[in-house]
Amino acid sequence: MKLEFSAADEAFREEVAGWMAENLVGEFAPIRFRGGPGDEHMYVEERIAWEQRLAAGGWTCIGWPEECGGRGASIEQQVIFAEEYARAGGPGRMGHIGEGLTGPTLIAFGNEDQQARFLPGIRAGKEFWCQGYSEPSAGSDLANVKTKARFDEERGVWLINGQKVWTSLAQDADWCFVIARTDPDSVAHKGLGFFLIRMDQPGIEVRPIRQITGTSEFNEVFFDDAECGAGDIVGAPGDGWKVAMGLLGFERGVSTLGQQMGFQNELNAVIAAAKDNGAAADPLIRQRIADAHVGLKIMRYNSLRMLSGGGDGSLQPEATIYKLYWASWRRNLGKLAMDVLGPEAEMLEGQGYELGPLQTLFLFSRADTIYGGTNQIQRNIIAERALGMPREPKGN
Amino acid sequence: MKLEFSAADEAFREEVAGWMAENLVGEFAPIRFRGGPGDEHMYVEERIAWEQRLAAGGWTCIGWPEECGGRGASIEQQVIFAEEYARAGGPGRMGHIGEGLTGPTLIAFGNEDQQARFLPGIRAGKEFWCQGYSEPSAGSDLANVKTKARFDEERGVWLINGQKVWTSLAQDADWCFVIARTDPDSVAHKGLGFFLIRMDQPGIEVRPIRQITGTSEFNEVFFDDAECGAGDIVGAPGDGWKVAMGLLGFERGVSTLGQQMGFQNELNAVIAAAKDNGAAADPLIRQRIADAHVGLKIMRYNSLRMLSGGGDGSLQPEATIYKLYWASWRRNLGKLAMDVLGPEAEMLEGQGYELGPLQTLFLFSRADTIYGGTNQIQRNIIAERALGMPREPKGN
Amino acid sequence: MEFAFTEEQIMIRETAAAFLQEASTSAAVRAAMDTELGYDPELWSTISSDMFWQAIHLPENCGGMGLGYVELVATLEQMGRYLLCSPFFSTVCLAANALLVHASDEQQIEWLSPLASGEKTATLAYTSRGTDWSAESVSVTWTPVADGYELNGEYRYVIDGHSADCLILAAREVGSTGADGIRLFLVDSDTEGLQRQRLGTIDETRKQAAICCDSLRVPVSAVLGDPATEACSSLSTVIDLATICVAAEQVGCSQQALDSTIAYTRERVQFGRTIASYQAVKHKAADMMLKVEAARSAAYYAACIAEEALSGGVLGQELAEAASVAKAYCSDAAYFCTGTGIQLHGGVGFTWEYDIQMYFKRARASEALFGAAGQHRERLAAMLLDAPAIGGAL
Amino acid sequence: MEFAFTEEQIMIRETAAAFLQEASTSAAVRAAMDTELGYDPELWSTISSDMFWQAIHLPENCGGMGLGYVELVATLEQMGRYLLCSPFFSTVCLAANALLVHASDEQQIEWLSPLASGEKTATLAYTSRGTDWSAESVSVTWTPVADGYELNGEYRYVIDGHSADCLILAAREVGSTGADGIRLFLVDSDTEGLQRQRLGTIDETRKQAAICCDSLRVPVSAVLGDPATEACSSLSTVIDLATICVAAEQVGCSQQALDSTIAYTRERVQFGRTIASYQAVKHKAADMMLKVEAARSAAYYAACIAEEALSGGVLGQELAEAASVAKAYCSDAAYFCTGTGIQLHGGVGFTWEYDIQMYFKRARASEALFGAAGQHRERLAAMLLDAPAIGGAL
Repeated sequence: MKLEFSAADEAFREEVAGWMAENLVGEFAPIRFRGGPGDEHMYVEERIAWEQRLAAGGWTCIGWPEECGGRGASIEQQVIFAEEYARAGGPGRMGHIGEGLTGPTLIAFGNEDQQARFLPGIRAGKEFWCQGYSEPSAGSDLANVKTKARFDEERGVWLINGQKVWTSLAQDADWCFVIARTDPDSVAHKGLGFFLIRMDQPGIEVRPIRQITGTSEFNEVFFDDAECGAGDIVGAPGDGWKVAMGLLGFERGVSTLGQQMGFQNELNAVIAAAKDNGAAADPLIRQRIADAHVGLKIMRYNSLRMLSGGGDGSLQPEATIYKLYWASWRRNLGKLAMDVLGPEAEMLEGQGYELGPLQTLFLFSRADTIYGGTNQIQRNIIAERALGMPREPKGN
Repeated sequence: MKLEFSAADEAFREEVAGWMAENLVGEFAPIRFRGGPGDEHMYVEERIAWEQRLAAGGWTCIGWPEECGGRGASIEQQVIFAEEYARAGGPGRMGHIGEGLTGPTLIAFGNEDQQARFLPGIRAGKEFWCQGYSEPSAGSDLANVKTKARFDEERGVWLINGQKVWTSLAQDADWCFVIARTDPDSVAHKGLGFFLIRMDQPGIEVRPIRQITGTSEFNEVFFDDAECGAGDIVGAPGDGWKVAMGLLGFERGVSTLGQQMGFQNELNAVIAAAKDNGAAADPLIRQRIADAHVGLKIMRYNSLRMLSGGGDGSLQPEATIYKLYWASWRRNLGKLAMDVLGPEAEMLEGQGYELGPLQTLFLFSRADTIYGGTNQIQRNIIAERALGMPREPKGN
Repeated sequence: MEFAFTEEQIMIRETAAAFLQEASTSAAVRAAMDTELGYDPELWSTISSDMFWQAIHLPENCGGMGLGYVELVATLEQMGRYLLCSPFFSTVCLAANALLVHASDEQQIEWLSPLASGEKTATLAYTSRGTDWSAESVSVTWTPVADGYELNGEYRYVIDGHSADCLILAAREVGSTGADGIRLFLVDSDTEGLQRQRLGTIDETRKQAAICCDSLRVPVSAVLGDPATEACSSLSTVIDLATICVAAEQVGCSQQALDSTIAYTRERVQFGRTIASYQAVKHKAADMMLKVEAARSAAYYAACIAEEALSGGVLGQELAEAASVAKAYCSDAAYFCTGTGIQLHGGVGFTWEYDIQMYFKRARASEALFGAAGQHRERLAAMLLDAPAIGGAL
Repeated sequence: MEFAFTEEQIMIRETAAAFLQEASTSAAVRAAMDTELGYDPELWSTISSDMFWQAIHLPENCGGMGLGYVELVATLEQMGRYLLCSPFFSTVCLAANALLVHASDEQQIEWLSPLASGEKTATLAYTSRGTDWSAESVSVTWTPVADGYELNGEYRYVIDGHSADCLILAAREVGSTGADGIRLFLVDSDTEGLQRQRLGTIDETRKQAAICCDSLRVPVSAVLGDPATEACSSLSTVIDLATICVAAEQVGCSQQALDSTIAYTRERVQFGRTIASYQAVKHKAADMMLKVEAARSAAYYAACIAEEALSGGVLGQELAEAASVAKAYCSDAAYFCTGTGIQLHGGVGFTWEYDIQMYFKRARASEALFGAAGQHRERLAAMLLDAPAIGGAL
């Protein structure tokens, strides 16, 4: 065990920090610390411009292999980049789905043509992606996909029909990857395909979902004979589940440390508020702030263990706790933020339903324990996969 | 709604309090506040003598009808008696199973002969009872009884074979009521009988179970061709489940207010300890003591609602919360007691494994959330019976 | 001893429930909360003219029905359950209670009557910025001037303060501290020297305002009760009475969160089963029900005590304790039940479209009103630990 | 950066686990805890002669193996997992650490060697009755006398204080307060003027004692380090180092509670299914695992920091923080896991016969050692809120 990074890694850290300090200024100053969870709908144009600034600096897709346009950065370097990016207040990445999900999926499962057509746009910060996984009746039960894909021999394209939901950034995305049923008689995770679909076409309608926060970053996406080119299916028809599960695997630990730096920014804001209004003298608040600090420190140690684990990048059983852990932690932080603010927690600044950052944290954190697998589903996963307890019986 | 008791009831309260003050002295002084949960094995002889003193004063079985030897006391009077009994530090009742369970069962389901033979001994504080419900494989799954009863035509008696567990006071009881399978081919709640069995016979062996507290109030009871007279089955063979369920119904709300007075005594002891050692100045302890106070007050209000509910004595859906509520409350109180005591909480006085009252409270309260239906079973009951949610599927 | 509703009380509760289910639908609530006023004046009229709720616990000589606090609380529980947007709480539970507790008989007749009839709305202003909700926190000051008083200072968190027709203002003599020097003044809200501003709030179903008194002149006749009598203790009673009303609303809010969640989980199918069939969901629901029922017991008990306090009964001494017990428990219960409600709704739980988020926000907002749960526990701790014990008085 | 065990560390942990599974069985623990001594001297000998655990992190010039704190913590985790009854914690984690941190080189060679070889046991006494576990809480006093010092006062909660061969006594100059005047003294436990009494404890797997110094005379040579050097800061370091060891034991205790509970629930059938198949049980088990893994991360991280602190590394500055983070979390985790373990065992969970109750008692006892979780959180809060922020240092 050693906790220090190497001298080379520390130099890399300085490089990242220096670049961020030089670039996240001027026109980009307003987007510092913006565009994160609960705030993803904000400053879209500026964040697109920022994405291209990143690309110009060589800071997009750094974990991709060099032959795909990346830097082939080590895990340590990816961690360092994520940390310094968040520490500097780097805005929520418009390209994170392309960089973190589409790209790795295509690199692993796509053909050369797909890699050649899609990777450069992602790398350049010019093409943005959204994901079409969940459906109204396929939430926790992800395999219960009802969206259908039918190959139209005449026109030589796939026609997609159905509805996806909880699609963030759908209004601003150029492309969407979609799981759809290629075999209409199939059930569960069989007979699915993984499709790459252009958003700007008549067969697609995006309807924003207004959230508890009053804002909309999630959307419903309706497919009504939406077209998908014959060459834009990843893998074969029927391989969709395999590709999709591989993709979920890419949501590995590296980004978690950047995420945690965002959490640290939030905790710092709570601490600042407590010092400011005197709540820092309240013994009960002090306990809870310390508890949040303990929880976040340990979240980091957990991630370091996860990242240092299996050299093949496979997830250790203990990695199953991560989602439940952070989602519960952040939900508690949201409540703590409100209790620190006291009666002022209720008050909105300005006209309209405009929440402050801590208020957004409070309300949006109630979604954290739901999306990406509810706390209940996470506990099932821990019990069944990590502890080997009997699986939950399915109904008929 | 009215919270006051009538003038007559208040006079009754004074009568009870006066009698307790006059009688729970002298030889009985050492048993004040003793013999409660976690302490039931203590001072058995003295508590038997006390039972007979109560009987002489007409204070046993006050809720029984007058024709059965009781006072036919109203719900209010029973509540008042329970409260004043506990407030005065009345010891754990040796006769509580006979008075609260056997008696009402025989009055409801027994024949005249059984009533004539068994009620007077209970009323007089001379015959004591224990209960044989749970078995090693019939804990939460109470109907999974394996103990068998076979009628021996020759000798004209039932022969009982099997094992009961968690039987409190079995060493000191004269009689035990037992559920046993009269139809060896039956399963679940069918084919059971309800038997009244004399403890002092060769076919019965009592083995104390040493508990987390180091003491033993629960026992295993082994039946090896134990005899039960032909006239000592309540109801017909096969009626056992009906009788048993009726009996559980007798564990109604009246005794809860006395139980709560015992809890108040415990909370008072915790408060006294906190004042004594300075923990009362600790803001975190103050919150928890206040929370315990809130919880106990509301427990009382809940019981008052329960008792004021259906005039027919039937349980309202909201009564299903009672066990989960009090058991969880007392478990929390036990932990609070230890935290109030600080490092001294760990220290035993004297030689041997002799726990102080708050230490006993702490350890024994871990059993509260298990016996009589675990918290998990209680939540099933609330969800299924009160909220009408789907039943838990059984295995095969 | 009978800790259960009478048949008349059951009827009042059921009538309220039936009326509000029709009148305070999700659409009606959303429409009302979007207005600057914050409620539908027509519905407010109907409530007074058809339901007589404003009059429930007010004396008959002031146009009231002379019923008890239990009837009031039973009605408030239903208002909380259906998120009724109305100035009922401010008018009846704050202003009318202040008049009941501290005004002279003549003032009561003059000032309570238009409240009882629904003709006027009113509220009580006493808090300023900060976390202290006690009577002693009053910071707006009065100084004697010719023919009356001059008030200066700023109130905050004043419920319906932007819309109320009349304001009862708590102020303290300049230079006084603690419980000393506090008086209550009744003024029309259009009096010169008053500036009122609605404050945006996360929970839009109940509006709050800031009120600034800038050399506000009020006549001697505006003082509630005898101008020489200290009002701190009365104000404290009024706060406790209002606190119990909030607790009752929280019970209704918790109950509805439970009911709507159960209904949703019975419909929602995942992995081929309704999610209501999963033990994880059932056990959360069971915990919700436990809290709902316990909260209800606490609120009803406190209502009985409030009734005693208003009628001079001996149990009225328990008012502060009963109010804090109820508020501490019901606040936590409502937050738990509405938050768990969102969780068990899954994805739709955090959409604007579903109502559970409105209940969650209401729970969070009402938690802060009149002191958070922790503050009420500390108040109880002071009673239990710093003074001769009340522990034995179970 | 590599936050994972090396292969050698894994081997040390596995060897410890395998040894203890055989040597520290339930029967062995029960036999040892029933003795006045509190451990099996034969097993203690085996540990030193065959396993060399006492020597793990001690310097090679004192007969140690010169390994790191991570290796020590990995071993302690297994001791906690198997409830090993032994004077290891007192001898190595308290006394040897005190010598490492504050004794002169010569003293280390003289006094550490018999500890490293297992020839002698030792402990540290510094606490008196009360809840304060900080270095500044020292209340036993020293006064200079001819050729040395006289100590007076009473220690309490001294781990293995009744059986240790040597005692390191923390005392303060008569009249001093706070961090001033504290010195550490090493004495043989049979020195005149010492009275030692074992205290009965709920957790019988680790013994505690009271030690009374009644005009205890010690020579100048008994003072650790330079007699003129204040020892408060060193004592504080020793306490933090020991605190991390307790946290490591708590991880093992939690892990075993989880493992034995899972095993039981897989066997126990109710309503025709193993209780492991019920979601209520599964979700509790999942919560236990979450806490076990998080606790483990906290303890391992703190071990790395301890290693830095002992070797003078820059991250050693984090010692106090890392110790408090680990103890706050691991205490709560162990209490939760063992308590939930009892619950999921059902009826047998509260019998003396099953081991889960011993783990529960151990968790409760170790929670109090070196400060309860709330005290460590308050200590962290002071760092976060009362001083320049450490928050940014994630």
